[in-house]
Amino acid sequence: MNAVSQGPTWTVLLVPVLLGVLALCGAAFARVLDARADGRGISGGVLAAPLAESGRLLLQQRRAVVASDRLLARTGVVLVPVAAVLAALVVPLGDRTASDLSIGIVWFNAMEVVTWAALWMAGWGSNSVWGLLGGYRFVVQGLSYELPHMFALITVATGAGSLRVSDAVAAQESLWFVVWMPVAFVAFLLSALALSFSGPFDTATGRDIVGGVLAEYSGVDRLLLVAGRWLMLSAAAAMSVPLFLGGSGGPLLPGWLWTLVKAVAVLGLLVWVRSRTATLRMDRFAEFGWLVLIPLTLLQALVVAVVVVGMTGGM
Amino acid sequence: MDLSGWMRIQATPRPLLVTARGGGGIRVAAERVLRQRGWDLASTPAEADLLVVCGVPDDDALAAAVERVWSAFPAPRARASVHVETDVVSELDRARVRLDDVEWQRSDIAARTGAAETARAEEHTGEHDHTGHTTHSTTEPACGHHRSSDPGGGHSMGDHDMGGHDAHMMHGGDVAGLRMADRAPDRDGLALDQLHVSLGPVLPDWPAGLVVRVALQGDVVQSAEVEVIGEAHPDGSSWLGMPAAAAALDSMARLLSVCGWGTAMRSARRLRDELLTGAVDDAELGRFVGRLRRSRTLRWATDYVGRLDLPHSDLAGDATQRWRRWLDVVEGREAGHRRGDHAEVALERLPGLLEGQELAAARVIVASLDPDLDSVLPRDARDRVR
Amino acid sequence: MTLQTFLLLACALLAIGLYGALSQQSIVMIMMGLELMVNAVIVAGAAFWYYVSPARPDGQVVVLVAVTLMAVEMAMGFAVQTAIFRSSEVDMTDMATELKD
Amino acid sequence: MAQAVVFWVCAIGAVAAGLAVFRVDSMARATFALLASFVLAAVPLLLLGLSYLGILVILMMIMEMVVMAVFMIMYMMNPAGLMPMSMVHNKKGSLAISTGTFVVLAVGVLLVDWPQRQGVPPPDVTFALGEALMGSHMLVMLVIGLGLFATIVSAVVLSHPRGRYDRFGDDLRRRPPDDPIPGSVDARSLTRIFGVGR
Repeated sequence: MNAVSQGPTWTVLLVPVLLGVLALCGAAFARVLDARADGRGISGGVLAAPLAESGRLLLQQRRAVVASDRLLARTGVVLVPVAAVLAALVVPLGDRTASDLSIGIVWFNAMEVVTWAALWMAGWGSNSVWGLLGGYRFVVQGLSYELPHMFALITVATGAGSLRVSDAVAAQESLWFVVWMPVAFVAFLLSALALSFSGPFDTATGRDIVGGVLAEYSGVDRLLLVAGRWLMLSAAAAMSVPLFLGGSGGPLLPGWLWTLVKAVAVLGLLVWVRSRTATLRMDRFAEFGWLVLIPLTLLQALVVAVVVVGMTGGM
Repeated sequence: MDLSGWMRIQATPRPLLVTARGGGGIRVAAERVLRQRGWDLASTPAEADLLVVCGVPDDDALAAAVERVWSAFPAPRARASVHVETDVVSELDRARVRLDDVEWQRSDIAARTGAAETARAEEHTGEHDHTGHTTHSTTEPACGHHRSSDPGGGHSMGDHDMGGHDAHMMHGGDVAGLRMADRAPDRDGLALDQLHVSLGPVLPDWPAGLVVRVALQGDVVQSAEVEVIGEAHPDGSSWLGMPAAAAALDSMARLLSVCGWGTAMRSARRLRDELLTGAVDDAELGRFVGRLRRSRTLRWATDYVGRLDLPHSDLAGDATQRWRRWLDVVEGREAGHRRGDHAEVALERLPGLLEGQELAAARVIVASLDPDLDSVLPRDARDRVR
Repeated sequence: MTLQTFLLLACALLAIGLYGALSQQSIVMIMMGLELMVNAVIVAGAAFWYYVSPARPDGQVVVLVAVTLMAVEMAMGFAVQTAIFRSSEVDMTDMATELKD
Repeated sequence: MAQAVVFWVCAIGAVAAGLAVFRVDSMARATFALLASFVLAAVPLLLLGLSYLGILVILMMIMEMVVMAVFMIMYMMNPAGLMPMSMVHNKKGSLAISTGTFVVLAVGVLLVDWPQRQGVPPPDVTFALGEALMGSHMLVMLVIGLGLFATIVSAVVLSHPRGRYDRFGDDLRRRPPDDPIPGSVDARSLTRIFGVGR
């Protein structure tokens, strides 16, 4: 009943639309939390604020800085949202997926790493000390979260016995991976925040360096970067559903709705965590990542590997 | 009405606040109005469309910095100068109208294009190409030389050297009128390229009037020089009359912003304003303070940062101890004294504290000391403080 | 697409990499040349696997080894550069040869 | 047909990007030109059905190139900027040698009588690779693993100026350690992270 199959080609076009809607929901929820902290009422204006802000940025003039490297800067800016949409291609909605790649999990990983290059190019290309520092910080952060992230993905692949996302969903028919891979799930959620440079992992765009990578970007460029960040966070939240939360499995409701409900719930959780934490300092997080997260996720992978070997009756 | 006009009106403006010394009270009033309207604060001119100057920039350096920031604003843009607290609402309203005034914006763009072109004809520096959007280059400040770091004030740094033989000879030189990085030994025993950046006077969540010139390697501060610009305003600002608890919350809000906790920063500002109007809910205030005290991520950001050995001083200890003391003041457990000598001690110790720190830690140090330069220093202080 | 076209692509990449490795002075640029040459090995390995003996995994293993080699080369290159730089502020090979005295 | 078009576009692109590495004006562009060359050269791998290895090359190369970019910041900190760079020695000789190499190899490629194709790819090539590494080619896997481990250790030793004796003192007892930036993850802060004790 949980079998996921390749959808028709036109479903590829549906991915950016759905991902955009999910991203707008996330951004609107963030606005609601902000408005509550501000002591303002929750009105339609607050919910529509992300759209209104997008409109404002569309009308705003783009600016460029003396001696900036426009080729690299533009490439980086465009790549951020593109990478997010490409990463989301392998996420199944209900029992259909836009592209059921045989190496879907590695694909997601690779597309997420594209953000490294994109953000670095955008930061460097803007020819500003803040952009440079932002790009620099993001790479340091990447080196700290990437290995736990990869180990979390490897754990899922081990449990599923495959790199195909639909196989991971099928393997969770009886028991969701989140139940016996909790460490991998937490590591994945942390890296979801980190790879979309949001929440406690927003050093690359921190207010202490006046927006970092974003500092010099206005108008459409800024819109692409900010939207790209939300799309990436949404893609990661959506990806956690087939990887850990049993895909479309659930009672009563149709499968596609369950996928959406779970994705929205994970996204809501991530946005809420954002509002409850200060930015993690990079040197501390680097040490935490290497000394705590990597050993823990390795241990988790070991446990899962032993269980899988035991279940299949040894070699 | 056309579509772009409709979109323009739906959007809320993004103000960038600039505070002159003595403008603290005005800043608090402006922050209150902006918060109530839901106009989120920008941190860089690229993001903003509204420049709000709180207080009078009665100093050449600050006035020049404000002009530089203003010229870095993309169109459409508007500015408001608030000299008196009671003018906040009317000035903001006026600026908002101007922001939506298509005619005014059009003439502004035309004026800027003209000015930039004459400047370019005179200076004739660098090779910037005009391909595509001609309006782009008009947003650049005409002067090529400044390397201050007004938030996104533009090309804060010079061209890039390619690390070749030729490039080595260029170290420390100027390329296209822009200062290049030079080399100096660093804390890990590598002599790496160094950048000269000045923090302030226009920087979000930064003490009004403070300028810190730093040399950066990577994001490690190698050396720092402190300067205070602008005239002191010993009186005439409601800032002095602010209750200690509200002042402590104000400092806390900046620290939270620097530490990247936007939601808590908003709550701190709201509670500060409610304290000022006497409408604060004590239970909520208590919950808020408790949440900050329990926050591990906040402590992670401030523990061991900027340790000062000053017995019996409010500035003693690391940043965590300092902000915990503010929370004591907020809760009324401690009197709280923003005495004049605090700022002077802080300025004196600042360079030593900043050296060898990462930029993030440096920002936390400044925010945790939060020297109140508005009223404290005598008029000749600029020469005394080094 | 034939084996020959793939191998021609590999040859071109190898030649460019060789030119870079021989002509550049900066250590980082030399490493870029070496990486291009390893890239040629990857393309050739994959082509041989597909067009000569797709049933055996050896070609794939060659590609994997090449990818690993690239990572090792990169890490050691930067480590050595950092060590040299620390002792003498040099990031060019011509200058590094003078270290002998 | 479509495959052939993709192959030729990517092959020519990869070569062009490779040439660009040594011709562009800035280190940043050189780095990302190299990255483009790798990504474009990985696409033919995907065409051959090596999806895992193709994506792996892309993933690894992005990370490597970005790390390379960080080293550029370390050694050359000015951002962006385009300045003509020329740091070559013996340009003519290198050009002659590499052109000669290309001609010789290309002639070889076209003249050699390559063996006939034997067998067909297995249904799951990635699975076959994994099986080979864990079975018949176990030695390769061991060497790769040990090699990477040795690389990590030696790279850190070579590039890091401070050892644990610098941090913890001669008897390794100094707590907290003496770091340029204090506040490392020692036992004390670990307990705090996990909420044991206040």
